[in-house]
Amino acid sequence: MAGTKKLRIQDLAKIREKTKSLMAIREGEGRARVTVHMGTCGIAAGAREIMEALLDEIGRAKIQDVIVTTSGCAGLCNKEPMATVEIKNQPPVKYGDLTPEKIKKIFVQHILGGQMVAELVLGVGSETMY
Amino acid sequence: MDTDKTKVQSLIDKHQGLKKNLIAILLDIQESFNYLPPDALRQVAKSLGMPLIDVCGVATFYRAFSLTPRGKHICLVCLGTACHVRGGPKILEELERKLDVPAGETTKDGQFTLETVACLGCCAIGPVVVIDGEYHGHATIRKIGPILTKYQKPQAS
Amino acid sequence: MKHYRAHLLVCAGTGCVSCGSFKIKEALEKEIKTRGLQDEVQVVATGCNGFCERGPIVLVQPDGIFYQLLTVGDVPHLVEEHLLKGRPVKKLMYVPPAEKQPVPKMKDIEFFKHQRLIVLRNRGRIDPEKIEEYIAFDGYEALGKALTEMTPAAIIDEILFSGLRGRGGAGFPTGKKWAACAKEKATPKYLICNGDEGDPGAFMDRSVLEADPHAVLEGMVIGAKAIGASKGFVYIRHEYPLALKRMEIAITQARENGLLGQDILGSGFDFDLEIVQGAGAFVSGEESALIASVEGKIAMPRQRPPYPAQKGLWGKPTVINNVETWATVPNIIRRGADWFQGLGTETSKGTKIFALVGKIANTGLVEVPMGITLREIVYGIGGGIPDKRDFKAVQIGGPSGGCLPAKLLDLPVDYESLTAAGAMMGSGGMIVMDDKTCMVDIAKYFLNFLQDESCGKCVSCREGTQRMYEIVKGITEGEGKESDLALLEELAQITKDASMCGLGQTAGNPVLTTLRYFRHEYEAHILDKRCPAGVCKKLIRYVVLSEKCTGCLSCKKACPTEAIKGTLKEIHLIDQSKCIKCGACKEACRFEAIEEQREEAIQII
Amino acid sequence: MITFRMNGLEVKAEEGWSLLETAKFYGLAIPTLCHHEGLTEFGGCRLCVVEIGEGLRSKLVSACTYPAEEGLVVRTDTTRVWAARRMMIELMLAMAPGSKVLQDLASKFNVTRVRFKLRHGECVLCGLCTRICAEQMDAAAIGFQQRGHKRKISTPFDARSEVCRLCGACMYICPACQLRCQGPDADTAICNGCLTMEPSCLDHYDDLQCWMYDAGRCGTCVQEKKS
Repeated sequence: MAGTKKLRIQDLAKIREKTKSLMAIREGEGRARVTVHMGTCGIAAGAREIMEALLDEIGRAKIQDVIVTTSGCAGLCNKEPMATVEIKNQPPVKYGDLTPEKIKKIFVQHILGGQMVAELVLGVGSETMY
Repeated sequence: MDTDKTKVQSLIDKHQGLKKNLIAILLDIQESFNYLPPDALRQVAKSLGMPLIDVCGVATFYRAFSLTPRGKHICLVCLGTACHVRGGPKILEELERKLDVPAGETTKDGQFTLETVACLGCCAIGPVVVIDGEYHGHATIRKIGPILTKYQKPQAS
Repeated sequence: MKHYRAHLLVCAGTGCVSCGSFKIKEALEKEIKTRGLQDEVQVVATGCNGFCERGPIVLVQPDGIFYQLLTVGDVPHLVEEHLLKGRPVKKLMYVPPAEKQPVPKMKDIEFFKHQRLIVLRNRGRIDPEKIEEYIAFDGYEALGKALTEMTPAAIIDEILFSGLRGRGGAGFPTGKKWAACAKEKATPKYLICNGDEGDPGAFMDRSVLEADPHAVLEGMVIGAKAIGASKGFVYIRHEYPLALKRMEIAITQARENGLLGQDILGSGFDFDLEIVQGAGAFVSGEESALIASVEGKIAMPRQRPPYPAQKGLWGKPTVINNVETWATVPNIIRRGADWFQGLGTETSKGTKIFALVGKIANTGLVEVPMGITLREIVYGIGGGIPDKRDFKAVQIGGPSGGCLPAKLLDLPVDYESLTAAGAMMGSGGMIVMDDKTCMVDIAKYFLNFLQDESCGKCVSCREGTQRMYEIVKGITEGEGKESDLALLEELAQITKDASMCGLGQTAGNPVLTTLRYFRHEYEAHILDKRCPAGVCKKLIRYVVLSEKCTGCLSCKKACPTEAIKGTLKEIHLIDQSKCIKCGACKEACRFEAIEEQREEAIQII
Repeated sequence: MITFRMNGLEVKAEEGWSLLETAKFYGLAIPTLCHHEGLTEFGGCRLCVVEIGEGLRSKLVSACTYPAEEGLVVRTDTTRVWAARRMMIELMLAMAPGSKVLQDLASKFNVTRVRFKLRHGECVLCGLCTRICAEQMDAAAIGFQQRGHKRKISTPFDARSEVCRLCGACMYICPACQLRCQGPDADTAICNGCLTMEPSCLDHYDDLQCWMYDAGRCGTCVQEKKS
């Protein structure tokens, strides 16, 4: 909430900047999309912690045009928890055996930096959810 | 019946006793008393310094106002065009039969006032019956009986 | 505000609310909490999505999955499957008529695909009760531009050049109206937003006020700057409690943020808004009547000239525009008149919102570019007529609009062509009718509406509508004479000619267009005493079709007058002397064994 | 001064004059019913409609409420105007067949039949009584109630008014109360009984002197003799 302060023209732009990225998700578009696999197996393996760590990281970085979604079991239950990272106009990349630390690394290096974290990759260009 | 004069006065004061707020004042009185008691209209005319006949003119012109006490439950039947083509008139007839009053009137036991409205803007679920603000969409003749019983029961016990 | 991985946008327009969308929202919030997802998923109540037929609606972003016809019972499954396991729930998705496969994404649904959202750009996307969400989607950018970079004359020029015409019905160029008011010397000047949407079957103003109140508000402040007004009024009918509430919240927030009141955005410009509640009178939508109503008087129209732009509210120059018009203004200022010019047809620019209702598969609100054909709206977006019935007519422009037949389906929708066809743009209500709709009955319906809603001042309008109703009612009851049609035509024409205000001047339209395109139906009622659509009670009777009747007793139980005879497993019979033609039996019959028969059949028996 | 054209004639009107006032000043007859000098204009009876503008954009407006405007083109007696006036008379007669004022208007405008069911309501809602009560008698005891087809003139709550002084001004001014006309037959709406049955010029000349060769076509001074 902008509070009860009288706005000036430059304040409008600030509010817009601040909220726009938070709202980008409602347009269904962003620079990257992370799918955390949340089948029963995934959750059992700790997918919830991965999700929390990821959202935490996104919040801290204040980079908010990253879309986080979930999907069901990907069929590779022994590699859970897993996540798929899709950067705009690039094939999706699947990561497995994640931990909160690993997802943080992926966030910084792949999502923000654009370099995939090769040692954690399970596969590239696999099927997408849609 | 005596009307609560202080209550009426407070509603007039809420709108600064200005003539231009007559409709707003009457809407508030209607809301508080469920109708416009003659004494309240007299008081409004006096406070706003305008002829009683003009106040009555406004009170009878607009559909939101009623000069007679209304029932415990207000039953609104939408007769907008969309509801009309989907069979709204048949629903109204059924309600008139079930409640035994013509549209615009209140049942003898004072339980229901049956009113029609030109459009509620929720044409997608027409025909629509609204009782005490609760919407009953896709109304059919057969649904009317059960809907009414829902409102009749608590009073009976 | 914080970052969530998913937003559940619950439609909270009146249509969905009346289907229980707030209960859905509560259930969602509860379920999300039980599942511990409250920090990951946000539930937002938005304005009307327009697809009211399918309410309650929930849109899941960023996936763009569109869920419809939800019940509270669906919620746990939805949360578990979609939000927890990431598997969109197929059975809650929209399945187009005549198809089997659901369409998961909103943007792929035919209803949404062909629309062009400008006025409704924020519908189903922002929480209308949060000003910062409006600002996030470029809200108040136009206001900033208008207050700091543009002169009043430049604003008026921009609107004039854009070609924007009043969306309330008559289609008067908005820029001209503003210019006329701006050049008046008297002060103070006033602005009014006309939100007295009285047309039965039209609810676009309600939807705009509910979904994006700040857009209306922003448009008004820009207009105020253009004409030099210091005070404005938003007139909203009391039948729209949700719109009233959202507007009130918007005004409070705007005031708190210095977007209303003194020294707006530090530009030195002062302007404030007040809400006025309507009390239920169709005629108060007419601008001079609206002014009377804002002044607290009977909504009785008066002679124009002087026009409100010269002498309006309390005798001062006043600009009145409709909700949709005001909401269009910020878009034009923000994106420029050239951009707006590029949309629509030669004489009708931009987009228009239509309420698509009646016998149509996809009931709802649609915003489309001017010039689109009726066929594209009815069949493309609307999905055609349900139950495999035939299209008969579409009634456009409210009670005083007209009914257009199937042969005009390829008519482009703009101000001029509609008027030429005998209808009018009006506020944009489109009521679709199938072959089970009787056009004489429709004319009767509108006349009944008009005779009640006429203010009663002009003899032509008050008596004209009453007498037309009387004659048409006689026709539907089998008492019509051949001479009635000529008299109706004469009376309708003179009612239009001789009345003072817009209501009377268009009151003859329902009669004139039905006579023009559906004269044969009138003739069937008058000459053959028969209602071809099987609607007019006095001209039909209900009969049991013996080959279809299974003797299940349902109709017998449903009949309120005990007019149906028969025992279990025997063909039932309707005693015509007791039948009151309420139609309960037909509704109760599961075998389509009860039918309305036209009078001609009765005579044969 | 405002200059405009009325029936082809260039006329000048004072600022603030209505079309009716201007017409009167120039001696052009426009029929009225709800108009009364000394009372505010109402514009409800629509008898005084005149046609303004030309071609497709021409329209009918009530002369009593429409202000004189620079450059306006006004025609007071066109086919369209007459059709409207006749219909107004027919509609009002069906409401109050007993009014002599209306019966006379019917005669004058050659309205010879009423095609609507008679109501015998005896009030045409012209509002003269409410205006004289409020504006001249300063009482405001009666007024319009309801709207549309339910509209009526009444006192508050339909009871005896507390401010009415029984001055009778309302009855004095009423076009239906004051002069009654029974007509030759109770079931006929129009009696056409009180006509001046001959062209008025015959009082002075043996021969018809009207420059319109077909006497009575214009309808302003004569009607065909009935019997």
